[in-house]
Amino acid sequence: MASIEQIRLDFPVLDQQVNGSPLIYFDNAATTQKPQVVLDALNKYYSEDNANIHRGIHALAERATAAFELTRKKIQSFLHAESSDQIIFTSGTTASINLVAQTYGRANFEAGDKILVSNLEHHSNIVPWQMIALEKGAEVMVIPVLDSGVLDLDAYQKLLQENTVKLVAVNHVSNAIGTINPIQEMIALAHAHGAKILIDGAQSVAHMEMDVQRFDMDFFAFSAHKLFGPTGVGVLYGKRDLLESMPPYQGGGEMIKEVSFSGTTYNELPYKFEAGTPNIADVIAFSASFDYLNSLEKGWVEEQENALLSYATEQLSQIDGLKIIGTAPNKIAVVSFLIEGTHPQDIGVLLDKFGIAIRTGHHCAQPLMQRFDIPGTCRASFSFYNTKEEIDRLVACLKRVVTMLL
Amino acid sequence: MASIEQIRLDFPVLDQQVNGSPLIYFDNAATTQKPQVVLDALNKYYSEDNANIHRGIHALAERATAAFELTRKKIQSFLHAESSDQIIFTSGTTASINLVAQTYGRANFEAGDKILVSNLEHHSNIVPWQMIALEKGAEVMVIPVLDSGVLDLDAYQKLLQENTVKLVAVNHVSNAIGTINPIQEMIALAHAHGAKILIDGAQSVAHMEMDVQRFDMDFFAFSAHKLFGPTGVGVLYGKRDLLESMPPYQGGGEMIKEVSFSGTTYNELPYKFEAGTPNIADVIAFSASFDYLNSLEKGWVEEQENALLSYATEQLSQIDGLKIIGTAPNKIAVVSFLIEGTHPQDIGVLLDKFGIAIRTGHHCAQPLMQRFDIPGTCRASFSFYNTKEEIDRLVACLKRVVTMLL
Amino acid sequence: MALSINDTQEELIEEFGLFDDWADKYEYLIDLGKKLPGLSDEFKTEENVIKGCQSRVWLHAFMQDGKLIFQADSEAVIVKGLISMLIRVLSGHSPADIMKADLYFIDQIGMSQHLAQTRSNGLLSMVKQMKNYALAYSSQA
Amino acid sequence: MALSINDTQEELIEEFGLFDDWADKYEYLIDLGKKLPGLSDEFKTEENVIKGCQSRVWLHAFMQDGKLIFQADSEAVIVKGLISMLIRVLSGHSPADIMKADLYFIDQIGMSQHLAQTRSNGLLSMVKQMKNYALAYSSQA
Ligand SMILES: Cc1ncc(COP(=O)(O)O)c(C=O)c1O
Ligand SMILES: Cc1ncc(COP(=O)(O)O)c(C=O)c1O
Repeated sequence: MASIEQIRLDFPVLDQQVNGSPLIYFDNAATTQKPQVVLDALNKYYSEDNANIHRGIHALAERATAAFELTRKKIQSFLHAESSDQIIFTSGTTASINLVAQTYGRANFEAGDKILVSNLEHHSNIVPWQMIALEKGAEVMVIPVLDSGVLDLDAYQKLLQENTVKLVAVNHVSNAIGTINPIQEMIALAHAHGAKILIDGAQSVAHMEMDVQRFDMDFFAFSAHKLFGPTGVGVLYGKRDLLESMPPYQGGGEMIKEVSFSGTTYNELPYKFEAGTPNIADVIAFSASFDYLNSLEKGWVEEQENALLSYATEQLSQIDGLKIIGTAPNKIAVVSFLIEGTHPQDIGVLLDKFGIAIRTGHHCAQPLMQRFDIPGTCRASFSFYNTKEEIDRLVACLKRVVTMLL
Repeated sequence: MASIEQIRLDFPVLDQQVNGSPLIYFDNAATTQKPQVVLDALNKYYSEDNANIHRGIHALAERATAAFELTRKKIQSFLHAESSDQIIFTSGTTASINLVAQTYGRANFEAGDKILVSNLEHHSNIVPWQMIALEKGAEVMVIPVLDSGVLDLDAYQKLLQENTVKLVAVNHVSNAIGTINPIQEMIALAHAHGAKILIDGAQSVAHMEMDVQRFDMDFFAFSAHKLFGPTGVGVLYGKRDLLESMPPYQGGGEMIKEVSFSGTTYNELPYKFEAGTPNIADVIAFSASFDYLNSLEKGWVEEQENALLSYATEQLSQIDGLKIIGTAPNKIAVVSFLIEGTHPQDIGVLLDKFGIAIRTGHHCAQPLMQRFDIPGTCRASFSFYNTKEEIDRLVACLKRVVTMLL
Repeated sequence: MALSINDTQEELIEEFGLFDDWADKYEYLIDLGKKLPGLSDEFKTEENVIKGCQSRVWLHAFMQDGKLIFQADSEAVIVKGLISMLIRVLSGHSPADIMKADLYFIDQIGMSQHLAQTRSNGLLSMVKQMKNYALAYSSQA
Repeated sequence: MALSINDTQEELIEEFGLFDDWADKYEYLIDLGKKLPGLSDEFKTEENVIKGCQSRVWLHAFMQDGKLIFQADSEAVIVKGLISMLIRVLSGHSPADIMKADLYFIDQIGMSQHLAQTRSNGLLSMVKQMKNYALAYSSQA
């Protein structure tokens, strides 16, 4: 197995100076960095194969089509999905969730129906439901979160009890504070009460194994850019009967079988939901992300990240006045914190001066900030290419920053 | 000014053999090839600046945000738009049109309203209107096309006469047969009868200058991949009052001002319509397409393409039994044709054997094929990097192919 | 007695082995296409259409004396040529034999590109549909 | 009589010229932020909030003897420091002078990154809002 130094060389962006110091990239929850093989795949596609896909019979179109469909197969096996035609390409997690809200939701929600989201959600898994609920007279209800950042499962069960919940929308992992939600249990509970469930996997895919069948997921959404792939690509997995029963989302080329002014019929899965020229190059390059991940030793990513999480938690806790927001026993390698007497933005601006990239603010999870009555947090989010030495430097710089600010 | 040989070197994909012959790429209407500078920009972004944008305060996030917003400004000046916040990034022309249908259409169409599309449209500018019309009880009516492939403007005027048309959706240029529609006149007519108008510019942007203000456009849509840019990026321009009055499309991060469970408020233009992490890398790389185009001599692209169109039309017409579909006086460099006694697919398969990439089929314009009662066409579509020598070879190979088939 | 499925495949491989260049091969294929009797209009129905083709392709199947007979047609002659080979190889055999047939000849005569999932000529769908018929009729055989 | 807008800018440039490294500069800035009196709660209203900031920033303006007076506050101290400089430079001048002021000092003291459109600290919005007030009051002046 390659050393961490070698692995870091696979990510060209990491090798640079920021404000005179070596870059420390701790903003992986916002977007992950890309291994060289993904860049190479992009470059190869555009300089050798670039063509529009699916309806062409010339050599370039065939190569591009084959490569595009290969990514679909790789995602199928990454998710352990039944079949590759249940893998729908979108432009991102947000688009995937909106697709479900606007097709499944529009066809199935009625006045008085309830949609459950959790207090831990990213805006992308709240606002689409608010919009369709408003239109349909349905109601968005909230699964509360405990002080530790863990979801309140008792309250969840109570909310389900009346059997008026049509759909539960919950993230697998909270982007703001790192909590890993007990989705297997939550899915079973939703199903037991006749509700469908959508899992927002944006933050889990880069950190843990996924098995949509074993978990019995109805819908699963994620973004390539958070899984070491290009920006502009998202995925929606759905159960076949659900996807088949849903009306199409966007209209256009590719998603049709027959168009005429007297009536139009729609294509089969997955094309029914893929209107227009897809993001061909990035889907193809995304394939290399899976190859890269598969080249790493099995289990190593989780091990490395867990080590980073424990170390960071331990070290950061030693800073005076530092409070970690989100202390769930099951977390991915994300530490959200506040330091007494300082504002997150000031911390972020000054750490940047030391070459350290963290994220500050509400992390697109304002309801969670409201819940904890805080203006935002400082969030350091790790990936397997980060090191303990980087965490040491974060801690040292934080101490310096705090003395500057206080 | 660079020679055509030098210009071809800017497009790495062109320099390859297909089935033992040099590639001749005549499928530019499906997607254009990318100059090296676009590839370089992509590579630079991912290996130096990759970060999520707009809410970050660290150096990478700032560089990425600045580069992303720079592309918006370049598009503003390319379109001669009033302001860069009227430039909305989408995933493609199809997505841009669906956005308008699902927001403007959903808010404004009522039972009995009429939506006009032309018989020349791509499915992406038909199906979204059929879908919203069906939902709203509105009616999609068709501007007929004359035998030459020119729109019937008398019929258009008659359709507008009753002042029940809410919106006209028409392409600037037909992808299937190359007709340039008289959009300036059509826009004025639409406005005179109280209708809004959306121009689908997917096929015009690579070939002619655009001025949304001079043409008084309400909406204009196009795709980067047809303008020498990356796949996965589209643009929607809209008049400010229209965009401001429209409800948001997708819900999620970025498009909100404030989210809470008691109510959510939306962001300003353009962000209101840009939910979720955008296609950052490709938007940034798209900037290089404009730099590339600006580096070419003004007027040269049109001149070169017009020369290719005349030459191809003249040479192809000399093939026995070849009939050109679409003989409008104003055309871009696209020649759609049929050869008596042969099926387009057979022509396409055999030309590919000679290394020539054309497109065959219905070109996502089935209603137009139905209008001409043909199963599809062979379409050779040119760009400025194509040459007369390539057309000579097309003609020679076509003759050979016809003898094989007949 | 008729040749076995594999005998016919060998025959085709031998026939195509005579051609050095692609043009000769395709001319032969086109010739096969032209000679395929095709289907009368009554069988060119919606149900008989094979999906995923740029040209329309129809496949008709029926049982005769325990053997499955295929007839087909297409608007495009190269597709017809390809179909004609499939019919020559598979038609007139028992459903069981058709179900288990491994159509290696396509690859060996250098036509595997036409079998690619990405080709919009529907050859792959055609093979699948033939096997589906075999499966459906196998209980009756 | 008060210093002109440009005199104050020169003063700030001189003050910042004393620091060699960024840390000293920021410590000075933070100090300025801490010293800014801020706003009482009655002025921390929705209307006074400046958009586009990660931290909340409020700006209050009023006329006194033909001069426009600015008062402001922020949750973040660096932003407060930046604002304090803007106030020192602009507050107490006539709307006309404020409208035509060219704030070159920000660049010269090495803080131009904070003025970037992309920064979500709202300094750019703050400057715009100050100029908007000046425009609005210029008729009254
Ligand atoms: C005229 C026209 N409109 C719309 C589209 C759809 O563009 P996209 O597939 O990039 O969304 C195309 C592309 O083929 C087109 O030619
Ligand atoms: C939990 C979660 N859900 C959804 C999203 C939205 O993903 P995207 O912006 O890629 O659409 C994010 C990204 O920040 C996220 O962390």
